[in-house]
Amino acid sequence: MSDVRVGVYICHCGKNIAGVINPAKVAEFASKLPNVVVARDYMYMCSSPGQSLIEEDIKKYNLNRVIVAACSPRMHEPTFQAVLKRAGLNPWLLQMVNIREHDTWVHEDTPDKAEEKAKELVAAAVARATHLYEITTEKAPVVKSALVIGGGIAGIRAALDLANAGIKVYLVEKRQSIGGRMAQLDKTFPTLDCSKCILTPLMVDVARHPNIEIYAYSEVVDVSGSAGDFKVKIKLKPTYVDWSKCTGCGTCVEKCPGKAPNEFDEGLGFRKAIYFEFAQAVPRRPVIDPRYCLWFTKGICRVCSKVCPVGAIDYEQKERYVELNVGAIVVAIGYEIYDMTKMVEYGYGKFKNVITGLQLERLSDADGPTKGRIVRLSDGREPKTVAIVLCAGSRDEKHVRYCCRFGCAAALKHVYYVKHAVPDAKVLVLYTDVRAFGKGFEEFYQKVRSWDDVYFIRGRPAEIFEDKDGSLIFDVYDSNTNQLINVRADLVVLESAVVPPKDWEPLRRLLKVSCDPGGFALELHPKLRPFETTADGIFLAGTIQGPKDIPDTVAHAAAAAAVAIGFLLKGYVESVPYLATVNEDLCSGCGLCVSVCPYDAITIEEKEGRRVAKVNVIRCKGCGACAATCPSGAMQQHYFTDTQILSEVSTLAGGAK
Amino acid sequence: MSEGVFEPRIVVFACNWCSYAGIDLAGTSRIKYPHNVRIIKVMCSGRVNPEMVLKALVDGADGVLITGCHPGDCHYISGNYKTMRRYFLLRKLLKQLGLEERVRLEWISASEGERWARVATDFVEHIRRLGPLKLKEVMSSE
Amino acid sequence: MSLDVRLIDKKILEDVIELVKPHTPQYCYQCAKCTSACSTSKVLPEYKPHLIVALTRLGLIKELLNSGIIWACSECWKCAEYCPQNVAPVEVVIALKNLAIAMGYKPPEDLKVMAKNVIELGYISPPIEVLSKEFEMYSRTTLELPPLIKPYINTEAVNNLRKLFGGVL
Amino acid sequence: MSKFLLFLGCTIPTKQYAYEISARNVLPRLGIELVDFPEAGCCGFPLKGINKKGWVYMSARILSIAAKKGLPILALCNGCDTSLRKIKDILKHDEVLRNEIAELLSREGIKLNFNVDVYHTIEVLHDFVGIERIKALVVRPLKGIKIASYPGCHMLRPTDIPRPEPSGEPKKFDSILSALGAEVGYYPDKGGCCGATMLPYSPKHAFKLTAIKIKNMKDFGFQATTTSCPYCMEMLDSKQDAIRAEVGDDTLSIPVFYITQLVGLAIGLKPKELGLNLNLSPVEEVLERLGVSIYE
Repeated sequence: MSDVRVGVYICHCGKNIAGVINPAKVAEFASKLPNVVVARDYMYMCSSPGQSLIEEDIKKYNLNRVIVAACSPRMHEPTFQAVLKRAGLNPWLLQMVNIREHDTWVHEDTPDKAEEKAKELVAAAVARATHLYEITTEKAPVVKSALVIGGGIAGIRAALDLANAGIKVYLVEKRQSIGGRMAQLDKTFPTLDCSKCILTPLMVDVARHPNIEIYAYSEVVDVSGSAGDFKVKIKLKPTYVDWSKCTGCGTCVEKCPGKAPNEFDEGLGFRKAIYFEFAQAVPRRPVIDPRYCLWFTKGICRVCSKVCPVGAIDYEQKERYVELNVGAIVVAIGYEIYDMTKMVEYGYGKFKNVITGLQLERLSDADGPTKGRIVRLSDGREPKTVAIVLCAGSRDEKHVRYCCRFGCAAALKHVYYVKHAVPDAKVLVLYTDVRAFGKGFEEFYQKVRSWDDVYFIRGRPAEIFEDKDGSLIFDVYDSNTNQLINVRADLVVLESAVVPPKDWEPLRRLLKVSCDPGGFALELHPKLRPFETTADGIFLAGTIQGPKDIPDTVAHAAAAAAVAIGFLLKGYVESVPYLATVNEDLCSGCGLCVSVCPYDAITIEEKEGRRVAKVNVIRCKGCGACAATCPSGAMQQHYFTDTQILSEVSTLAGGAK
Repeated sequence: MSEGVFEPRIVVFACNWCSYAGIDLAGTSRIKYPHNVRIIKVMCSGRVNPEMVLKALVDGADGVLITGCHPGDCHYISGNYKTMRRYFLLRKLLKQLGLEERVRLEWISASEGERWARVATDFVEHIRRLGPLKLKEVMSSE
Repeated sequence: MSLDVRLIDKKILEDVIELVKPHTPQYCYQCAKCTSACSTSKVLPEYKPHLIVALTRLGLIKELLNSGIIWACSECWKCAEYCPQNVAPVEVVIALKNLAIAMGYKPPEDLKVMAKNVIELGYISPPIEVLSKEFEMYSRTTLELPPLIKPYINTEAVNNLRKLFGGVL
Repeated sequence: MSKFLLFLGCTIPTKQYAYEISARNVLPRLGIELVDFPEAGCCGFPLKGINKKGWVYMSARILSIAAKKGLPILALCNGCDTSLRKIKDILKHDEVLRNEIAELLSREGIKLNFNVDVYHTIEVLHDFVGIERIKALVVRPLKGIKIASYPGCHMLRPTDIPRPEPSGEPKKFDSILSALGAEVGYYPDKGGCCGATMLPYSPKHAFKLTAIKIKNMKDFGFQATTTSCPYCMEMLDSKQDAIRAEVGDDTLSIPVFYITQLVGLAIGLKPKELGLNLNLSPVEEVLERLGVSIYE
């Protein structure tokens, strides 16, 4: 192909690449490759002058292929495609070469080999580029509605922002009320304002917003379609109460004789078998828990049905399904605390007076199981010595590797709870590092340090034992005083590690979102695109992207909403360029491609008396399974044709000449 | 090849969504592994056909590694199951040619930068032990 | 006491890493959970596993070896069990003991006797007569237990033992 | 009938005779066939501080000889059990060391082979004999006696290799005691250290550590304690007098038994058959309650 004119650009990426290999040598090598008209190296290819350099070269040398050897295409492919576009070239005539993540960052010990590798990768790209051709993409309209999964503070904030921008929002919450973790908290750090006082008005706003529809006690069970046009199936779990009739008067709850452990209170205290999740629940509608309801377990009672003034109780209710059509999905399903029974050494679950920070929140809450009294669970006595253990399970190779990012500040807040409820209590804060990094946190930390009978001990207990009276005895080495301290505490509070919710894994698979090593959703870029996922049209809000405190969660959720709004209001999505395409002259109509297509995007049709495959470009997502299966080579995938891949294979297998 | 140390040449097919991202993660985390691997991006491991694998071996590669998302994680619903089926068929063919030790299928997720480094190191060492393939020389001399 | 940064000796750390792998003493972030757990520390407060790791990290082990405190480890393995970073201070201590011996430091006398007995008898001690509460002496013979045989009879085997442990005698 | 090589280690055959006597008399009655293994010797555990490689060599040697006999090993001693399993793990993962050890062994005509199963007394009792079987054989239940199980460190740790019991919550020991009819229960630091390994460094400090353990047991109302480790026995039982003297607390007195001795008592064996006359702690307190004379 004599008309192929290739320009090759080797990026230094500062020292990231040039610190290991010599980009000038790679450029020199490239300049001698067939069809290469110009080859250059430059300090930062992605910078404005770097981009201009390419743009000018395209015009000056009449280039029709561009190769950029720099970072991962996952980082800057769109950047350089835009350069081609500006210079009047089709963006798919670009070929990126990853010489940073795949080369200099991992082979700095063998710089010669790294340079050789860079040359080979460039040579393979040049070989491949010869076979690139223009690809045109289609624009498909976007459905102007969004699904928000999870009704905690992240979901609430994202839903409100989306709705205020005029977007129809469906908010799906698995529990019967929105509010999430924040509703369980008594106060919020560092300002110590009442958590519910700032949360419940937002919950009400959500309920009243004309653009928001809440699906409480519901779960996402299926997701199909693609960015801009998702089809989502929601399961409405049976509540055994007809919520359309119910007025939320609460007579049923009052009269119910059933008794069940209270999940909202973290297992402390009890609730009825028919219950509201908490006093300010939104929607304020009760649910029957069939595991504890006497009608479901023993076939007796039916008191709720008898007392309901509007006849809303429906023991026969079955689960229902709703199908929604949305353009974007915001995942805001939050976090769970790490199962503290797994840290056997701290005795949680075995010793009654070892509790989690979240349990202390419930004890401290005026609306909680003890009406705000902080007590020992073993005997209801006021604790006179309380030990708060930081990093319980966090930063631990045997449990959770990462930092929970709110344990330190929560611990400081928990000191306040204890000192407020039991002013003469002695409080020990057992820390490894106090990471008071947020706005106002350091000032808060300073204030707490000054309080009477509060001691900061730099150390971590290893084993907690229970004495006969339920007190907890343990040693902790304090590296501030260089002493082993013998502690006898009435109450131990574990600031537990944070993990993704259990139901995340199945949802993640439905959404085709990748996860990070901790199991949280993987963002598109850790710094620049922390609200987006590898799946187009699916956004992240709050702690499902990684542990966060409330200020960060709200900021993250609002930003996710803003990005989602931008996506939805743009009005169209560009079709995937990597679509399947048929060479009808070669196709024998055998239909193997039809059998492997996961999207039913291929049909066999009659054309001029022959049977040939036909690709539905709207359905095709560009996996290439059909192209891999086609026995005649008639089925190809744009940007990944057999010829393109094989030319790359051949060069890399044979080495650069 | 320098001073008699056999440096295997290995072609890797990596799917865009999981494995390529996982290999990128090894890079951003600066987890080192042998330089011998050359990565080719495909959108899905299900795009890789036997011809590509054989072409790599015939044209000079000493080993081929196909990487994709873990079962159940495929971005395209079931592409990796197709890869798996095709891989088992391919292995039968390779076995007849005495090449089955040279091709491997591995699942690398986007979060498994460390695992990728282990897999790459292990495979390079494995191929190093097997020695050079020299299929290209054999075929051109025949 | 002040520390001159030029005294840092990374060779020591390298030797220790080699002996404790796959544990990684460099990961230690000094939470001192090991010392909170340490059995020895409960009765001998100057024994501090987290400090031993920190000093090893810098290669400043001379004091530790001179004082002989590394031999106080009760080898209960609690430090390794609870260490959040898989450092396993007990393994570091065992490595330091090995280094100390290689550098010519002497272990506690009882341990030397054990080594001698192992080389000569194959056991850390010869079978002894024990005294009961009733002040009667008992031996394997009087208790009708089968006699012990020497497990290391082969000359090469004894040579092996001598080579491995003979240095402390 | 399960068959094991009876691996005694050093401490048991050279001074802790009661463990050997009781094991030899009790286990066969529970359907366990014991094959003598006198060519084993020391596992090397006490000498790892001098030379870790020497320890690996000694344990590897024992494993290799056992592998040739084709029988699993029953290690009575916690230290031996840890040692053999730890060395199996080390040899599996460290190729360089493996080759070195294989070389050392080949000089004395032994082929390195560590493909052999190792079990501890507690596992043999709990997993091979089984709780139901033990229950069925009990003729003299240890009723009304509150016994503190004392597993000892190396029964539980290090956890990067398989241990008979999990570190946090040892259960097998107590379930055996319950099967014998004894009362069991919690006390602080059940998985703690007896201090035996500190002896060469400082007996004084080692005794203090044991004293804490006995105090915990007494405080929580235990009338006796039992272990399966000759080192723990040495500290708790043989040195009990010295410990009382060291800490100056005469109340630190508790009968101490090997678990095999308690099983033997419960299934009707005579104290002599269990070597109970060799225990130095006041075991007669328990025997009296069972109506057994130590002179039987």
